[in-house]
Amino acid sequence: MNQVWIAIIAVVVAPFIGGLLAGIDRKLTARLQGRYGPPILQPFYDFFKLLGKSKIATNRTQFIWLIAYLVFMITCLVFLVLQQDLLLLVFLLGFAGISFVLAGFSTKSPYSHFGANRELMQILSYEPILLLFALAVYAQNGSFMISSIMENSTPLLISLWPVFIALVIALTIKMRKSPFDIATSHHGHQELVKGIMTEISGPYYALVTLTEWYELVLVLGLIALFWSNPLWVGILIALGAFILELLIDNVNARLTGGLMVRICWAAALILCVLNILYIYFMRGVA
Amino acid sequence: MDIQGMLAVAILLPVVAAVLVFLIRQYQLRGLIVIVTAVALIVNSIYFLKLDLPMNFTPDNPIWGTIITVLDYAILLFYIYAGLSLKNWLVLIFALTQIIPLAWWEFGVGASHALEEIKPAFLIDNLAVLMVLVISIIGSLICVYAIRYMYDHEEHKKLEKSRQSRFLFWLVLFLGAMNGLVLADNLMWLYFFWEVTTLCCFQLIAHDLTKEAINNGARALWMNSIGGTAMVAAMIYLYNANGGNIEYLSLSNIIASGGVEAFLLLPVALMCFTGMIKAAQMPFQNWLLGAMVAPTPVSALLHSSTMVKAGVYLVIRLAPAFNPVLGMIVAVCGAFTFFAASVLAISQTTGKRVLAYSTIANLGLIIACAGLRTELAIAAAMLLIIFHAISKGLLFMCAGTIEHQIWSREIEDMEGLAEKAPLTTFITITGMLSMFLPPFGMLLGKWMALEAVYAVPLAAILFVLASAATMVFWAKWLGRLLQVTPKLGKKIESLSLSYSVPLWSLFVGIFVFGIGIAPLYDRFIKFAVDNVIPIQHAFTEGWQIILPDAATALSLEKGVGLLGSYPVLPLFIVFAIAIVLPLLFVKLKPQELRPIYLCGEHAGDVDTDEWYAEADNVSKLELGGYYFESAASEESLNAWVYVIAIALLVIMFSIALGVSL
Amino acid sequence: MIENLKEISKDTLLQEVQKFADAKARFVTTVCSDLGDKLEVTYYFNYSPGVDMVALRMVVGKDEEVPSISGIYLTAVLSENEMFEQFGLKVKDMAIDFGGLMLLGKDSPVKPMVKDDAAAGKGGE
Amino acid sequence: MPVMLPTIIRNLFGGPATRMYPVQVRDPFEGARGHIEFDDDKCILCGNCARQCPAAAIEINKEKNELVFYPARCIICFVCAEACKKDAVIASNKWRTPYYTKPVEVHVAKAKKEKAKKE
Amino acid sequence: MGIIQTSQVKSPWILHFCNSSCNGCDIEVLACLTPLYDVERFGIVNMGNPKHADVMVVTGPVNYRTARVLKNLYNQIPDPKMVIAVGACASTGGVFHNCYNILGGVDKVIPVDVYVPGCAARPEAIIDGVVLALQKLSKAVGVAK
Amino acid sequence: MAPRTIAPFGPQHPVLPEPIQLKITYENEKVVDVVPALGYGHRGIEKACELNEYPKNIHLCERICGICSCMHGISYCEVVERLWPMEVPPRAKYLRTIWSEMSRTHSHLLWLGLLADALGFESMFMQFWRIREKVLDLLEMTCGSRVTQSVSVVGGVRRDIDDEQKKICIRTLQEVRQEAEALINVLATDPTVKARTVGKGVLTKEQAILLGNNGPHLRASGVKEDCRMLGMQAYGELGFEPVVETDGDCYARALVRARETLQAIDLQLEAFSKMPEGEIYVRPKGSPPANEAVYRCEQARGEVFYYAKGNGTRKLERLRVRTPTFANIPSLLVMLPGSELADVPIIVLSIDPCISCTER
Repeated sequence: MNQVWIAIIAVVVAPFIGGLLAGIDRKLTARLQGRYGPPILQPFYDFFKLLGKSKIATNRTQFIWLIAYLVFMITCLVFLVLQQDLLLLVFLLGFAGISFVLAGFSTKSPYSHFGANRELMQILSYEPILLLFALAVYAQNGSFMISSIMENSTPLLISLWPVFIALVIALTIKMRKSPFDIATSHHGHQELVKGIMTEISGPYYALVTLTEWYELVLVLGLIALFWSNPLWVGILIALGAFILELLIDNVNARLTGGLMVRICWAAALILCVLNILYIYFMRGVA
Repeated sequence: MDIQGMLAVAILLPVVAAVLVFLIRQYQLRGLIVIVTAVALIVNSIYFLKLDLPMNFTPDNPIWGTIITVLDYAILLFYIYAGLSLKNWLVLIFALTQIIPLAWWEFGVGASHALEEIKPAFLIDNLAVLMVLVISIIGSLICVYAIRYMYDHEEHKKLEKSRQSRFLFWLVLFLGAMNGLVLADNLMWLYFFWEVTTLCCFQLIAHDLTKEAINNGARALWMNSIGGTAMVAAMIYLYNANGGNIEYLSLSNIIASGGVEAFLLLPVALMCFTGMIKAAQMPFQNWLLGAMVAPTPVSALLHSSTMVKAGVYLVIRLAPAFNPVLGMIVAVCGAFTFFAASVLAISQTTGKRVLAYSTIANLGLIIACAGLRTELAIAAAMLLIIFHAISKGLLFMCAGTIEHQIWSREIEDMEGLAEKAPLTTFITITGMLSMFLPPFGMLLGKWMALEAVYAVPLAAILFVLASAATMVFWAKWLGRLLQVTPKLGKKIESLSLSYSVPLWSLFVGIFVFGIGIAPLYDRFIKFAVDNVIPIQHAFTEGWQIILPDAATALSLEKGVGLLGSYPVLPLFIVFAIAIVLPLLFVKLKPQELRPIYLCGEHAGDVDTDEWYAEADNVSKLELGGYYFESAASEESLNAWVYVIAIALLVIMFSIALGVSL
Repeated sequence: MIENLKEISKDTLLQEVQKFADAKARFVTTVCSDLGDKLEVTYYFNYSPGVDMVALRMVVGKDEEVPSISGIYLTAVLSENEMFEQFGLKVKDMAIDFGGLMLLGKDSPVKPMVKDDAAAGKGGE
Repeated sequence: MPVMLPTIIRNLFGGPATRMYPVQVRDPFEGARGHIEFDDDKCILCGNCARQCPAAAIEINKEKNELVFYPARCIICFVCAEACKKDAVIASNKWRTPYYTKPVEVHVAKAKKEKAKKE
Repeated sequence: MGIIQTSQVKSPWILHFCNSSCNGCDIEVLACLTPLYDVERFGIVNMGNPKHADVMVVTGPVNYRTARVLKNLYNQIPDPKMVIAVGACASTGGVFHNCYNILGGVDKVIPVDVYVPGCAARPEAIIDGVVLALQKLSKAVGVAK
Repeated sequence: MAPRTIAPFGPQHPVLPEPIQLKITYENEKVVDVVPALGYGHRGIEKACELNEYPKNIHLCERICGICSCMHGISYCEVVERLWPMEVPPRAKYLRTIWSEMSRTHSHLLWLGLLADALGFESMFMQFWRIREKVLDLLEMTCGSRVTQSVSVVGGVRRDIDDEQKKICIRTLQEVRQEAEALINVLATDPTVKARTVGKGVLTKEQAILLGNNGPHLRASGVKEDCRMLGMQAYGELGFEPVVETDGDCYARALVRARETLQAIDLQLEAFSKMPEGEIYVRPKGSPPANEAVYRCEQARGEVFYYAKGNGTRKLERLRVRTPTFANIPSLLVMLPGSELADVPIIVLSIDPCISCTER
């Protein structure tokens, strides 16, 4: 019963945190660019405004995938707060990502189509990093359960800092920040118009926004796992990573998809693999 | 029914039915025979569960041994004939490398007499029954599907002379051979059934008699003949190195040795190699890709759900006889195939080739699991065999149905199928989702494999990269099907019963097995795992899959309780909320429709995909898929793939040789 | 006054233009103007690098067809299309033919730059 | 590698460059071209402004003694102000505020009337 | 006013479309986004996609070809929507009143809610225009509820 | 052959502030074919110029393009002055030069910002436009308007710059130069920017000349050609040397424009120091005589070509304007095929397209 309450609270609170973070993101980005910036609550205004817009659509299937995107993202979050299997969480996150891609594909619109293909490239880029993160956690803890991380008194960051760096790269993709904001862009002018989101409008756009908030909280939650005892340090680290992303966003131009895949696979392979092998051999020696 | 009768139904009934089908040229009657056989096989296979497993059986009459020997040589002689008539020297060479040593061994050395004494002929344990179930149920459904498929196929080709009887003959015959193969314990018999499946495979691939079909059939033939040669070599070695003793010419005895007998490692490696060729592992993937020219039921039956499974079946069977190093190298081989095939699948433009690569990849995953040889890994392998057979059988049938609706296999031509054939598309999409996403069984298997794979870090990394690539090629294809212009009021197409019964059966199967996997595992699959490796842990808890931490290869000091958990029911509930409910309840009003965004220049109403281009000409929107030719094409990657795969095989054999000699 | 002006006929046009292409001169533009009963077409070239401009001028009848120089200078294609739709000057074998709808829409006035055509202000409120 | 970093850090701590319009309004420059107004008292309806206006924003109606000005058409070139011999066109440096409907200003030329009366 | 109505006024997303404009107003519209004016203070974001827009900012006079595009884009914007015509040309055709390929102001094709005068319209005037449009919007949604 | 995608790019597209359509054929994301569709910005200004009396046309010509507006006005005035021919006072020449260069500064800063935006480098976009506002302030102070300057008239200029304003100008320009230099340094050295621009849209010297390119686009391909070398206005008296790069890719084009920005500021400062006192306007006598004249001037985007034909009345017989982009657009047909979709905006921007110029 306790667990059910935790899950419900997490599902209810997460969008507020996510929206607030998105607001901070916009405000801080504006300040970094020498602008005054929108109010912190701006993402919520946007969200409610979108809810009030009239529905227009090009396709019904698109909505089904968008709902799937949201539901699976919430499931991932529930998995995180209930301290379930990390590997399965990553696979579920994969389903969420694929749903979003399919939402983009399910209309015959060129920019949506380009965006979906690029989103696929993004999945191809960050998926190995997340999976290797799970494997690295297993290498360290001997279990894929998030609960084992929480119980472990030594923070993961000490032995898994290369994986942490790789995960920050994945976070850049997940937060859709420069240099990897190739599939849809939150602001600025892009060759893809709005990528996957091009044909998504009104209340369904609000749905995507909501999902992105959940996603943000989820990914930051994953980063917080790196210092789970005490958790507040982990949360601080996650916030630090969040701010780091904003800085990265503002000092880089957007790269192309091909470069992104190459950088991510190199990062995943070099950083994560070396880290895992190191732990593996250290255990072998001991 | 006693065991003898059941075996007869499983193996001989298809043979008899095949002959009948060949003789009867009347469409309805022929179909009826196939359906009756299918029902008999399914019922019979379920009866196997009631047996007191494991049990042995050897036919009393020695005539069976003689018949098999005679047919063996007949098949090999046919290969020689085929090689000569097709002027395909590879076929000829590898037929000769089988027949000459075999004849020399049986008659030159004079082992033929001793060989008749090998007992038992059949070993019926849970693993074998599991395979029989897969073959009989899914195989039979595909045979039913083939009745109508071949009719349409020939209608479309406008053949003067119907060759459906011949086709169904080989298809039904194959079921018997396959059942024999998985049940056989006597290596000689195993070898015979093995050759029959190869023969069926050749005949079916070459069925259309086009040049390409014959060439690809021949390729399948000679590649599998290499496997046959390896098996012959293994048998001769087992006989000779053991001083003319037939003890190790029985699978159960090899396995029972548990990898301790050093000299056994080479024949085990050889047979493993045979299995890997049958499972089209890199570098032998080409025969399976070529096999895609065959009519789709062939691909569904032979090249995804059953025959190629014989290869992985053999590897799993032999897993206990590996030593740890061989196990590791087999795991890496499998993992490499998984990775390379997944990446190559991204650049494929033909639907069936994607399915073929996906099959190769998944077989690689299963073989890798067999190589890992932990309880968890073997359990994963079993689950993967079952779920892969269901999902891939379904997908191939879907591919066939789609082909008969649009008369093309190209993924590009499947654009907007969701509108032209919503029902087929719906089933296809479900099948595809079940291949790579939670909560379905394939993912459960992959998840277990990943949790088990840590013992071999190299394989783990390949798994991870392959998983990412898998998502990409499936999603691309899915996207293609879904890509439609805005329109309301689709009309649902009607499928003939011969199509829809197998399709819906497997469709339901995905969900039934997916949801009920925990009880199923507990009641049945667990014992099949036990046939390979002794089970020590319960992986289930009610409807859930729970992995205790001791189930890993890596023993850690810390007792953290759980390795992982997979809440099956909650995930299916999530799936229902995420997909099924919206599918039922999300509606769209016509007035909410708007044309797609074409930079403000769309021409026409809401369902338009045209726009005004230069000089006010109306131009049609075309959307081609991405195939990443520059990065993932066969041309650019094949050289690497072959080098690495061959290197891995060389390492495998050097290890086996080093240990054995 | 236009400096470096050379009068030519439409038959020698391609020949003359080819000379510029051989000398690596840069095509600047064409100017067409309506002389009432005839059209005056002037081609401007620039010797690069440098700033010396040379002009070729020919006078053609309104229904005469002139050869296209877009085979030599691709960039002339826009000017030639423009002359066609604004003055009705027929240009043969243009590399890209917009069919008189490059700048003008389907409903726009036809041959708006011709003098006798009163294509005065349609705009405004 | 992050060459841009010093700039954005400076931006962060240097405060925004934003001019908080409409709370803070900077006065336009002295000579800025804002909008034009008509001094009805001085206008004699000579029509210089209307003739020279490139956008045809001014119409003269001699019969009604009116000068009709369409602000929405005005391109603020101030040619009229320069052309007016009587200084009846007043050049202002304040920009005109937006509107829901396009206004039409009708100016009755008083100077002209008086002139007419005198005659 | 409910939360949705409040939000509608606080988060106008812009679709900027340039007809046959001379660019003058376009760069001024863009200049509004930059640090000095920073219209994101009001939640204004330039979306570049009609399906996400609330406010359509149109510059330049309409010619025969852009009329079609303008109408198409307008129809793709979900309700409630506002149209702002920026500059003299967008309002009436302005200096191009006697050009042969010009139809006139934006209101010849789609209904316009707010006109911003100027040539080119100053950023301040454009901000004023958006504020005016939002006032109208808030009245409209207020009446509707 | 890989599957093809054929889709429109424009007329309404976030990376294109102006309406032009490119019908692009892609394989994957690689561009294989481009067909441009124009006509979205066509108004018919050349015809309207024949209908108006010639002084009115200044305002019409200035609105051919809002960004190049100042130099369009000056070019029109100069070509009409050549019909008589007549000479303008030296101070007017200097003032015209100063305003030309000032508008070049603002135009280049605008372009650099747009490039940064197309690269997804939003913070840099903001910084460039922040600096640009200072230049716009100067324009507003001296000309009266931020965008359409309307200072040039046939026979001279309408406004003078007094000493007070001159001081402010010089001070602000120095500030701008300093800030721009820092930003341009970022643009030139940032690895992500280089990754996106180096080697993209390459045009060799020969290709560039044959395609009739001009302006910074041509100079980036290594051709030393600049209409300011003709020495019109006051350029003959200023130390002027064209900026040339040799690589011919987008990076080179960015560098040419970046260096020209700084050069333009230097030219203004020099012109301020050399500017003579005196008259700024002489009234032209009568109407333009029956004569023709050609005038070429280096705008921010390249060489603009004005042709005017008078007939002795208050109206012109014919006015022809060939704008720089009009000649640069065909080079897109050569540069785009073979590039990636992601590079399309950068390559399109690299010619600094001005559609309203092109179509008039």
